[in-house]
Amino acid sequence: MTTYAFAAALFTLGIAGMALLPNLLRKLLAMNVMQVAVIVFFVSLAFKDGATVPILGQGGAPQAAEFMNPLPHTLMLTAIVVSVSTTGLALGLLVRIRSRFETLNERRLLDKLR
Amino acid sequence: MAEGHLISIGLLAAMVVSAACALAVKDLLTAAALFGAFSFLTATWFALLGAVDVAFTEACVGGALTTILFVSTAFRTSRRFD
Amino acid sequence: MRELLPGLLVALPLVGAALVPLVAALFRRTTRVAALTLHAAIFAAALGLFWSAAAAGPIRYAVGGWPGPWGIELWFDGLSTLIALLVAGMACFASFAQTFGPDRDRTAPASTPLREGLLRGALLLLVGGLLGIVATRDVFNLFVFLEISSLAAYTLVASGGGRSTVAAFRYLLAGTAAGSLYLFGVGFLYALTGTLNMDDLAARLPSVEADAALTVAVVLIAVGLSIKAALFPLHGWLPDTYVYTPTPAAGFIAAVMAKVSAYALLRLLGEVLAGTTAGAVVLEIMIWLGVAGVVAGGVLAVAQRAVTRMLAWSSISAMGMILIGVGMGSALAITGALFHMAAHALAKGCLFFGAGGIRALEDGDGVDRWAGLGSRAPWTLAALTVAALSMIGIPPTAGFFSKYYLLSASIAAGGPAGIAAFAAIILSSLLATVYFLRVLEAAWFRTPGDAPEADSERRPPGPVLPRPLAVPVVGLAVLVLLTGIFARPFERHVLPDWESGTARISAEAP
Amino acid sequence: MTDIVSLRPLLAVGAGLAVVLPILLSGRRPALREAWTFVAGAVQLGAALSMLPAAFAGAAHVSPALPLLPGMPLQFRADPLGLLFLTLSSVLWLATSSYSVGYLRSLGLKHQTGYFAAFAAAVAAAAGVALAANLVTFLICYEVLTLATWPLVVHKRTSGVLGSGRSYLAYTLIAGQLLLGAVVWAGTLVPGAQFTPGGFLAGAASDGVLRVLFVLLLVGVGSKAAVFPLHGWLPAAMVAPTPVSALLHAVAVVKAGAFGVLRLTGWVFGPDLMHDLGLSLPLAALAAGTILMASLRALGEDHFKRRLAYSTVSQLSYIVLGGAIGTPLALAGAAFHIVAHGFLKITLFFCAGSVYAATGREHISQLSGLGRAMPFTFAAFGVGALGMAGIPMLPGFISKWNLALGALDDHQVWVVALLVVSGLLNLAYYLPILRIAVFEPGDDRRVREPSAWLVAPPVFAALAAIVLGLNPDAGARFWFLAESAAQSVAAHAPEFLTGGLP
Amino acid sequence: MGAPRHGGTRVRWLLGAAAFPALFLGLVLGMAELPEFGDPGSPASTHVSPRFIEDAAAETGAANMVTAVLADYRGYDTLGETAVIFAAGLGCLVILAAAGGRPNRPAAGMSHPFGSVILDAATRILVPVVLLFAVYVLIHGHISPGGGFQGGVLFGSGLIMMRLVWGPAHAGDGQQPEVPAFGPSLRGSLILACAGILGYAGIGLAAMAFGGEFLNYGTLPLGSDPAHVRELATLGIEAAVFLTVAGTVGVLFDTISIGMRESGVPLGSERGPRE
Repeated sequence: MTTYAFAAALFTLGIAGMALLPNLLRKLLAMNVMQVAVIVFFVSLAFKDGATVPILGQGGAPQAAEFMNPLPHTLMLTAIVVSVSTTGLALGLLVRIRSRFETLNERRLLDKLR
Repeated sequence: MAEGHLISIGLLAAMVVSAACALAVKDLLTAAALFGAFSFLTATWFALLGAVDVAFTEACVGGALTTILFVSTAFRTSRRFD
Repeated sequence: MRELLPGLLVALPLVGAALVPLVAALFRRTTRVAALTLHAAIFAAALGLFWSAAAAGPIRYAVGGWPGPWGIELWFDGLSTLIALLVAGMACFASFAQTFGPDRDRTAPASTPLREGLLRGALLLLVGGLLGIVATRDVFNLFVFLEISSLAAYTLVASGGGRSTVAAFRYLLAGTAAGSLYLFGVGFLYALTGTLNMDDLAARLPSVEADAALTVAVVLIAVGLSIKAALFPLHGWLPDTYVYTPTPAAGFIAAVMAKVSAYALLRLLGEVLAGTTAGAVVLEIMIWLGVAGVVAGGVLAVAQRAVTRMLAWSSISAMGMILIGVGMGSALAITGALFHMAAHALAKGCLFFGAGGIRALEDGDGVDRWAGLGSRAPWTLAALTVAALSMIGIPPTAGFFSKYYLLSASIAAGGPAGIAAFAAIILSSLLATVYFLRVLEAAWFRTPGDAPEADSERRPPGPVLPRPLAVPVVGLAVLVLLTGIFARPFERHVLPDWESGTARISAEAP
Repeated sequence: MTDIVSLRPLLAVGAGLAVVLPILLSGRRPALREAWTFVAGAVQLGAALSMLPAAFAGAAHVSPALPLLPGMPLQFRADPLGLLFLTLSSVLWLATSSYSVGYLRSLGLKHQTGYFAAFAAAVAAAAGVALAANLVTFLICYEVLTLATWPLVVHKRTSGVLGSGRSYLAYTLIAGQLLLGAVVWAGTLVPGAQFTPGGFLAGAASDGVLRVLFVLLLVGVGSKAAVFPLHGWLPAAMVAPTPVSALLHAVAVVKAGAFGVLRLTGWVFGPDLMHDLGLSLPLAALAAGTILMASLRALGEDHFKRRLAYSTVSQLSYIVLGGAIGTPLALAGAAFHIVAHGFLKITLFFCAGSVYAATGREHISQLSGLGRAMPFTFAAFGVGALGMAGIPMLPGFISKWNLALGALDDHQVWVVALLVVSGLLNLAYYLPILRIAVFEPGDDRRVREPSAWLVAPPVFAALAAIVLGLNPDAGARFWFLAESAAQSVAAHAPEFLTGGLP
Repeated sequence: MGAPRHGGTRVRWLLGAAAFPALFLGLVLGMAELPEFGDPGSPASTHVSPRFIEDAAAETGAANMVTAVLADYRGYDTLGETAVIFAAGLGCLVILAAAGGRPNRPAAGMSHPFGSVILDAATRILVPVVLLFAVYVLIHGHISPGGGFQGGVLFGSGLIMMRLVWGPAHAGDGQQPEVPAFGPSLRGSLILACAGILGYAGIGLAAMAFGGEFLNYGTLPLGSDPAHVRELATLGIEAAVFLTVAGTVGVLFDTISIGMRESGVPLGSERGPRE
């Protein structure tokens, strides 16, 4: 249960950072923390006591209890790639905004937009 | 590895602390570095939990690539958050 | 043929999204024809699927050969094929409009064959993402395609340069937060049931007793998708995004993006999670949020001076109406919601193509920019008038019938929510009357001369909209009229019969 | 009332609509454009007249049900009341079209193509309202009527005119949306919402709900019928060219509103349900208030057309009053008054238009001496004015007489007093116009009758009024239609109605 | 969720102080009822995943179950994933590189080589190893941890290392585009990325051509033993993913850090007009 709680803490930290931090780049960092939080949560679902890494060794026919659940791991590979893609695009946007408006502070940006 | 295992909790706590610091710090490069640390701590925790593939990916994709991109953005824009 | 179509529908957009930029990068020639044929092929696949789903019943397609909860399934019933048809159809118009490149739209950066190829690739990717959401029967797969469509949309929004980059970034933040909330909800559902397949979920959820966890899951999913569907309190990203997006992309995004998320909400809350108590409560709350959205959208639309921003707020009002229908859950309400989705997609797409084009060519977005356009381009303005009438809900157009269904559904639902919905829809039509007729009056009955600061020589003579935009505008207006005139056959044959179409709807529906 | 399934009702409604596109396309050839208008007018009148024999024999032509909404098809039914209104608007459309040709040519107004197209659409919508078989069809034609008349009202396109156009839209579209809500509500209470003589809502819901529904429906139709609180748009709409005012008052818009009130009281709620819910008296009082208020307001109005507008507001409330009383005689009188007011008011408007076309004067005080200069115009005006006051030998008298008898059947003696007072008021604001025009010395001699196109229609309308006055069943047997419509309603309201028909 | 209104910071912090603890508490309350961490009997461990564990090797011939699920059972997810990273590459190109992107401040450091002997020597040794390791990771994706994504990123980071140390090798004198010492130019990266997606979808469509569903490798005529066929096909799509990821990482780094533009003209030298 405590592992899940840490995931929830990271998630809340991320969402709070996104909403409250004034600088767009720091919002992006917070967004990444939020996405990592969800990944931590999924991976903690995959854990089985007394199970090993979900890669087949030389042993006999594999038993479900011996190995960890590979499905969340697969899902989280996708989630990590999604998070890096979004971050890459966002950084591209920020570079463009910075070169065009010379600031990444949200309030000053909104003033320039008005 | 019982759930209450010290290392797992310790790592999780370190992750939360590094994430919080990354968000709190004012300088972009320090933030990028702290975020890199946060990613690598997460990768270690994944490895601890047996998710080796995810750990591998998180290390090189989340840890290395994202940090490089953040640092290069720092060079493209300004080091201080305004 | 029936078993090839699902594969083609999801593969073609992704192949196109890679092919078109490749052709542009290698041969540096315009990719207009290639992109249009691809969109036509996708529309044909969607039409084929719609036809065979209507004729021979829903199609279950196990991608990769692995059926059921193990592999990922695609599911084409009346509902998903209808939305797929809407997306594919609007995509054809949007692709045609993309030739209204930056050379004509002074606000966007200069265009080169590579940039044009990339933008066409982004549109194909967006269509692929949306069709993926509509087709999938797997909740995690829905997340993946949600992200594809979102990333492609951020690109299209940001392609306007300058302010649209800021709007794109705020849309990115909102979209990613929505995606993560949704994923967190999926995590909860996976923890409780162990499966990601919607049918499997629907079967196993009633036996789950962990009510608190289930409620959290439902709330997370609902909030996530509501942000993407611009449901009222979570709509902050929409106005700037729709206003600053370049016209060809704005028409498409405004018409279908939010609706596909509304479809996902309907699929998940109306069907998969319908059995849970939390699901029913969230649907009830959604009605009230829809009501607030309808009213707020209308009031703020009246307050806007710029036409595109007014259209953006009227979209929020329309999404509120759709979600009222989804929230009520009765067969009549869902028919009304789907009918309104179709009518609004066509009309709003037409209006955005028109308003965006006029804003770009008359380089100004105020209502007075429309003064006197009626005399210069009667057919284009007649098309925009039909679309505006449909938004108000005047009889011959489709908007009237969708409002009729929603109104009768809200009376049938009764209770405080029903009465509030009824009043909100009536009020929103009144508000729509005010802000749309203001524009029409300027277009038809005001001469440019008495528009305050318009000096005539700055206004180029000749047609109001260039061909790449005029064709979608007129085409969509004709569709709005046809859907209106043939409303009953459209409702009986095209709209899915909600009861039989899907597993289960909330029990108390009349 | 047996139904004959035929396409004629569709033909009557479709004639106008079918012509809109050709008119728009033949913009550059005015002769062809007007030809289209007259063709449509002739077709609509022909269709109306062809359906009359069936109505006389007690049958009704019904169009096949076109699919529209679940349980509510788009259907047109030529029952006596509908035919009465349809025939009236067809006849007057022809008269107004010929008048418009002359009027627009003499004043050289721009945008004539749009004008004729909108005119055709408006009359087609009015025909739709007349023949609508259920509430939804009625609502659809009603909204199309509003939109079709909007371009006509703002024809001159100056900012002042646009302002009054906006007020016109504000009243009618807001009422339209409320009507939409009410129609949907009624549609869910009674699936189909088919107009049935004697009403179909009896017992459909609790009294409270029915009363709210009645108020919503009344506001919906009442705004077009210019009932007291909602009449503001009518005087403001006088900025439109005269033929449009004629259309608004006599041919389509306001008539559609009054017709709607009759449908509401006779065919949706029905007289006995109205009495059970205690709605008759308040409605009658509202109508009475409108009659008196509008007449007083007309007294003080110097603008010629605005005085006629207020007279219309008061005259229409006779129809509302008839509907409220609900006895067969009152209903027959009200139905006939649609026709009477149609012919008389269009005469007055044509005269006002001729005066404006010939002299450009719009105010009553400027009319001195015109009587002698334009004898035919003012002779027709005299007939119209007297008819309005209810002088015997003119149609106005017949409808007021029956209204009075109907009221007495229901022991409403105050109605008779009201009719007498309003008759006097009519004289009070019409006769001065004649006095100024005929007896006061005119200042210039050069004024002559305007072109034949502008003189013939008022004279024709005045003559028709006189003929109708003498024999209400002349021509299209309007009185028989009014009477059989009232009888069909009475047949379903047995006990409280004592008065029989003469 | 977008930027809060223009209100003072106090309002935003107050709002935050109330809403976010509530979010955290809600999540924790929900999590309390989830199956216990690591419980082998939890629904997740007993319902769908046992088949992946027990039959993955037999059905798909992949020792690494995660890669089996990634590439075969849920291959459609991975196609979507590849499309996501392709979308990011496309986006950065549109926003930064293709014609529109005229950064008017010279990029500090990144575009000029570091040029120190030690770094130069270290890079000469390290880069080949990294690139080789990347290919190894790709090839052994279905046996040991790793696969298309990890390989692609490693390959990309090898390229980035070169760009960092040696910088774009011969800075074009304005006319002919800068071509980095090794590795694709922007256009080359884009072509690489497109090729990856086309490869992946191509394999899927090939499966349809041979009568199976989309991405159903079993129908491909690559041999008799179905598990072996699926293993080869998995390698095929992993290679396709490798291409796309490598290409996109190249695009991301070039556009964001070096600010290379479509025409490859050295940036920062001319002052682009402010659009």
